[in-house]
Amino acid sequence: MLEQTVQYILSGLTIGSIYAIAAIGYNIIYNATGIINFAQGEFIMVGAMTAITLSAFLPLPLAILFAVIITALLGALIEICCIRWLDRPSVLRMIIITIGLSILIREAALHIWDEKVRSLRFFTGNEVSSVSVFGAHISPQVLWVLGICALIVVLLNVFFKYTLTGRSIRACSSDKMAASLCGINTRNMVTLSFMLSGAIGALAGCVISPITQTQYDCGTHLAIKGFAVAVFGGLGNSMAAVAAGLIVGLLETFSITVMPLAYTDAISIAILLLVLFFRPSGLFGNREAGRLKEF
Amino acid sequence: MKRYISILSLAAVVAVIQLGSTLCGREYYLTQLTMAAYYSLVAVGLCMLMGYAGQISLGHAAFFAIGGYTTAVLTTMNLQAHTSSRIVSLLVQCGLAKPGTDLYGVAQLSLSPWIALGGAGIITVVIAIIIGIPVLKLKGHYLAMATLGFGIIVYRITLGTGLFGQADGISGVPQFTIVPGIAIGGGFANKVINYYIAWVMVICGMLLLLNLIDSRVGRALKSIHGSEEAASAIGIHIPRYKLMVFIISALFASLAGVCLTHYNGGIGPSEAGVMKSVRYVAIVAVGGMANLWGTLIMSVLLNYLSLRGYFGSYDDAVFGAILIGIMLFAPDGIIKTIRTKVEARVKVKVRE
Amino acid sequence: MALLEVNNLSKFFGGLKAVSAVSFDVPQGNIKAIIGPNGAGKTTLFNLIAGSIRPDCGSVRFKNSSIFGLPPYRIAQRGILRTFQNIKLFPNLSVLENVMAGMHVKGRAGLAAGMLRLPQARAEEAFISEKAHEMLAFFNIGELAKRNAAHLSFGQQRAVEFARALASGPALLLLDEPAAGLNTQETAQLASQIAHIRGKGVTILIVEHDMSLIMDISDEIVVVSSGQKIAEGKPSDIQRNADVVRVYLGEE
Amino acid sequence: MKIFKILGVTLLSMGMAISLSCAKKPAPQQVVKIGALFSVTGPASFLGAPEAKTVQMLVDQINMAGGVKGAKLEAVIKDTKGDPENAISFAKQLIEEEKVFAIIGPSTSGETMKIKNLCEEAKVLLVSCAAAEVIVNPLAKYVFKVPQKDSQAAIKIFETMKKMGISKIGVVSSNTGFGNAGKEQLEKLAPENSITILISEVYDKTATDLTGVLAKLKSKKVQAVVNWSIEPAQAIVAKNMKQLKMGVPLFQSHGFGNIRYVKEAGEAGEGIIFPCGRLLVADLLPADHPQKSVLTKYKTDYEAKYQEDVSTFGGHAYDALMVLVKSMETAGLDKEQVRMALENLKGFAGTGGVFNFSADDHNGLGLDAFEMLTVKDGKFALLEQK
Amino acid sequence: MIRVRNLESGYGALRVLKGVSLHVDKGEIVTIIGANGAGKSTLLKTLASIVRPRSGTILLNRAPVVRSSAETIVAMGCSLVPEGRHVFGAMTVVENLALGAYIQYKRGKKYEIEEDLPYVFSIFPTLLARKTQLAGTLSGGEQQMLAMARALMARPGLLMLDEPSMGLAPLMVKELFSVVRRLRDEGKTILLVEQNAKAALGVADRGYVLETGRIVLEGASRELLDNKDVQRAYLGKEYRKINE
Repeated sequence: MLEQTVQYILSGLTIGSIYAIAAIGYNIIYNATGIINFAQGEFIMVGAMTAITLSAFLPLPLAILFAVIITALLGALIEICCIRWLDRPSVLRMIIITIGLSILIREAALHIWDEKVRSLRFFTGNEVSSVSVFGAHISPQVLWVLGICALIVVLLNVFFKYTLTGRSIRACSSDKMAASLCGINTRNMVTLSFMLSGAIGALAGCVISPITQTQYDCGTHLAIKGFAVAVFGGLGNSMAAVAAGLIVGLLETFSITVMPLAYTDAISIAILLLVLFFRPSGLFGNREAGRLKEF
Repeated sequence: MKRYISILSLAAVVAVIQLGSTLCGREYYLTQLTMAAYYSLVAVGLCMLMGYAGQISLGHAAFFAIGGYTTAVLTTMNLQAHTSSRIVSLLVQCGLAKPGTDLYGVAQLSLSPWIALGGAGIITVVIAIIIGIPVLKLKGHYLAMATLGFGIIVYRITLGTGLFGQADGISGVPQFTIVPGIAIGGGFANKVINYYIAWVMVICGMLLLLNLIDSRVGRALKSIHGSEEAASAIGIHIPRYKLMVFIISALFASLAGVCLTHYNGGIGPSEAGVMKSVRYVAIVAVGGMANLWGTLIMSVLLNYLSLRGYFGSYDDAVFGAILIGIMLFAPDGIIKTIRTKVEARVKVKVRE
Repeated sequence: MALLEVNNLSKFFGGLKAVSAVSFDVPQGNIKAIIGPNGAGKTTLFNLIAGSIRPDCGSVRFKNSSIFGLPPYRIAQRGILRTFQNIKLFPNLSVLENVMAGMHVKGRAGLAAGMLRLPQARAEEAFISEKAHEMLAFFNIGELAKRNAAHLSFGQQRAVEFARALASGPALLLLDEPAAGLNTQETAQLASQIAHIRGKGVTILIVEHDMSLIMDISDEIVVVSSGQKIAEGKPSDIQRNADVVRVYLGEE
Repeated sequence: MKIFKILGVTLLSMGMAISLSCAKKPAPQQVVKIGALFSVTGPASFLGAPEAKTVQMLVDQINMAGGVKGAKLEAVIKDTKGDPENAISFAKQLIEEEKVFAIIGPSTSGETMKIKNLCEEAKVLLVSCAAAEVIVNPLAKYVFKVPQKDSQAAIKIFETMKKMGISKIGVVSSNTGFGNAGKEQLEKLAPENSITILISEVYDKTATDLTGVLAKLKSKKVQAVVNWSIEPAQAIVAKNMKQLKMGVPLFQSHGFGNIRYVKEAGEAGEGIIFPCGRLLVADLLPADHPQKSVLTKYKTDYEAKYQEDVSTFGGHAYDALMVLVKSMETAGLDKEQVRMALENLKGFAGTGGVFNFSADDHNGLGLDAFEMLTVKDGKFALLEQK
Repeated sequence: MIRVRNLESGYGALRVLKGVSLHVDKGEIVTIIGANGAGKSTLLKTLASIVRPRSGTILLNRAPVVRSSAETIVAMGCSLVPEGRHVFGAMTVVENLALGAYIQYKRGKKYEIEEDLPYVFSIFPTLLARKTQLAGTLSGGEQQMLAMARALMARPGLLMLDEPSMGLAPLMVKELFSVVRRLRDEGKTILLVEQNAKAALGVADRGYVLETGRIVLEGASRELLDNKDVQRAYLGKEYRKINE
């Protein structure tokens, strides 16, 4: 019984941390621009696909590094072409633009790669290796996912708290006018945040690819879940997104014990909606703190 | 009279296209035009909600599916085994259930599509109210998320439930006889009739919506879009009107779902998919948001081309590109932008 | 008897007293002004009466029945209409439609009537449209009827907003800084318009910082500072009031 | 008034479009059009893409060799994206507009069921590439299918299990048409094969991690797991089972028929047992096997042309087209004659097996169409029965 | 320091500034006074390039800056403390100050920043005590001080203050103006916008009176303080008939 519970918890944490990374990507861009970038899922897909292609002739770490860089550049390209020059676009317009981008990237990926499922090599071990934790068994790749998720969170915190650039991005999200009055080029900070979320997406894509495999349309599912988790935690709050992601992951795994698996998605989204109806600011979005902290 | 000129000319166009295609022996164009017409019904309904009342819905395909699946389930249910039940015999007596045989000679006793239509209407309204009341309180991204979520839930339910045929959907939906001789669906022979049924519905729908936007309620809806604060300051009860327009657009989608399901003889879960919802939003955006005519024209055009497979495997890519292009360069919709450009040029020439 | 009675009205934001225990009356047919320096709470007070902010305690009575805590649309239905400091027209409607929308509470045509253009709805529509044209003529902007409201000059927008607020024939009109952004000549025009409106028997409560306008048109003035009423009286008294002078010009 | 103008323009352009297409010359007579509906893109693209490629390749080959009865073949391939409504629209287009001789495809059962009645009414032959039994049961005069039956795959699996002494199993399947149909057959046929299904779970086709549900199976102490799905979940199930150290054999459906999946599963794929047509083990067949030459040729041609591994799905398209061509060769270019010929086609060796159609059997494959395969050293191998 | 000619500016259909000309010389404190809505804040925002002017010229240290971005203006040594403070509420006091020194970091002047920090703390001792507190939790007056301190961290040649006394308790206002005086004594150039006319004119060398987007009066502070028109601008005394 204990063994099974631990197994569920680990399984839930794996799924949850994948959602959490996707949600963090949303939050970075949302904080800098107030935009929800529906193409976030595609960053994950493009990152993984690029890494898989590159890994054919590059060592794995280098392939991942280049994939991260390329995806970050893609993020910058998107921002420069489609976001930067718009004059105070409405929310509706931005939602539609980013949805369009997501469709376009996905279809481009279909024609660049093809419809086949691919996956990156396992970072350590292979398909059958597993690590035993309290009698439950998990793939070492799961540890990589959890580790990199944690690492991303820690690094982001350090970046936003202690570096000048990180602080500048935070300043832009907190008060754009005041930020530019401090001499910060707010537009470049927005581009930077797109690059950052592209890079994080790509890294996430690479680390989960051995477990989940990658296909041209795998981004959509992750994008929807990531968005839901970001809203669930309270838009803009990355730490809350991690917590919300893990909660959703655990919820989904444990819902298997009582409900048919086919409804997992419907259940988790229904719960998210209920949260949204009763706490529109999200699970951890405190209204008082929200006023103080648009971040 | 003046206000009906556009509607009358639409009717004329519809008739001319039919006559032209029949004369040329190319009646098969009507098939896709019929399907496009039903999808357009969803689009103009959504246009009312998004363009005029300013409430985004990323889950409108769900209402289409609710209509389609309701009628599909009810009319394909074989009551033959329950003939002894009192309700069933009562239905037969009232003419609401008809015995017959299917294509393979199996005896069928199926409910009349009229019951299905009524059922679909009621279910749609009930669901629209249940969903609409909490959802319409939300704004911006939260509203988008909530409607998207609703769409996904409906999609998952159609995909996961045996009653709805799971991934295969439901097929073998009978035709919908409106009056003897006029039926939605049926074989290849009914092409022209189906074409006219669909377009009469679109024309009626357009007429109702065009009337609505010029009425007191329509103005209230537009005011809400313009400024919620000012709208409530002139005495408009915002939640009530938002819900009203949500129900109307849901009903349009649901009706289209019922009709298209009968026309196609079946429905599959892809009709409830997120991509479909996004497509409807795309069409409304391309049409120019608060522009019923623009939405109708773009919807017929794009759906027609797409249903004929002109875009091949680039279908979704074309929609994505159109979405981005329009939103970046012509957020007022393609027709309005072209018109303003042309008018500006004409003005310059006149001045010269 | 007073049309509007405000008693001990208070509003707190967190720990901050935005409005504390303000009381005053607006007699029928009068023009009453609320003035005060920036951040004194006059806009909050205004919004409390209009219903866009829910008051914490006190009472607001209109025509002898309480409107305390009602949502804005209910207050509008009772006959209190307002304008906005930064003009909130419906940019997606024409000028005429803006004014017609203002008569929402006067109409009763429902959804079905509108969609089917039933005779009753058509008659109502004709009536409303005629009234709206009258309203536009009253403000000398009849020729703008077909124009899109978003494309007007600032002064014209102000006039349309007035027409919209007045279209339904309110008993009390709340004006939120109507002279903001107007030049001297336009302000003068505004003054005569307000006088004109009063001539139609509409009671007016106005929040404004253009002193010259206020002194000219109002019957009585309430001065607020730091959320409290510090003076109330006729314009000439207010100008002489030491407290008021101190609040406005600052202490040395 | 502007609306009026716009409508005028639309009217004009539509009229022009119609008259332009009216002017199009009718196609030369010696061309036989074969309609093909495949979901080349979309969620079922792993079926549709190889199918479309196969048809294109075969049609080219046949035309190079002089066509069928002196007529050239033309494949009109439409991408349905897996949406039934597209399938319906395209089917009508193919029937009425292109006046196709026959239709092959669609790739999925849902789509096939939507157009089954259409083809029946229009008297156009439909040779489906989808697996579900309902396609040919109830029997429609003009509707055939070439993939092996799910029920036979299930029976094959159960037979193997009995030999291995397994009686208590767990079933997982994906929420696709393929998964649902398989699950249904397994549950239906288990009792008569004295197999007990302890637990049956359906997962989403986009699922990324199945350790949760497999842990549930593990706790029920099943003796074997049957997974009935299509990629990518097939590899995930295999990996997760190994990671959980479940230590029971994994049976897959005939959907596992692509060496890519084995590569995906890597070491976890070792020992998977599944029923399949012989396409994947063509080189292991004895030289005198009736399918040997067909399979080897198709396999080498396809792999040479497209630089990718052949899959059983592409094989379905091969069978669909070739049974048609075979019937046309015997019966000529009359639709009704070809239909009769197809019903009487016997002993035709395709990729899926040896087809013996009849008036009651529009599938034409028997239990012997399946071979039990397993994975050994990253390759398919015939299962050695103890 | 800064020279403005015929500046016109506004938002959308609204014209707020209708041809404003003024200048501030080095080492001067100049104040702009006027009633609410006269266009004082718009003027400062236009000078800081937050609002784009429609026409007119702005010369900052003799260089035209009409098309420059807000960042460039800051880099050229002209900092604005906006109305309503606009501190970064979710950041600590120190983080706010560090961001104020953003362009100093960009110039690589780490050493100067280390000097500046104690300097601003010496001007605003309360901030030192609240160094690690989140700016959003400070009182209004403390936030105003933080906003000023933040602007000072950029070592601006010209400091523009927009209504620093707004919404503050009288004691706080007094303290603030003593800071302004101190800055003047240290030789800073300051452009001060205030509605508290007496206090503003008390510290300023010269003043302008802005009314409905136009400068209606200018002169030395002493003269303005005694001017009747100043009182009229505020209290509407001796209202003249406009229609005449």
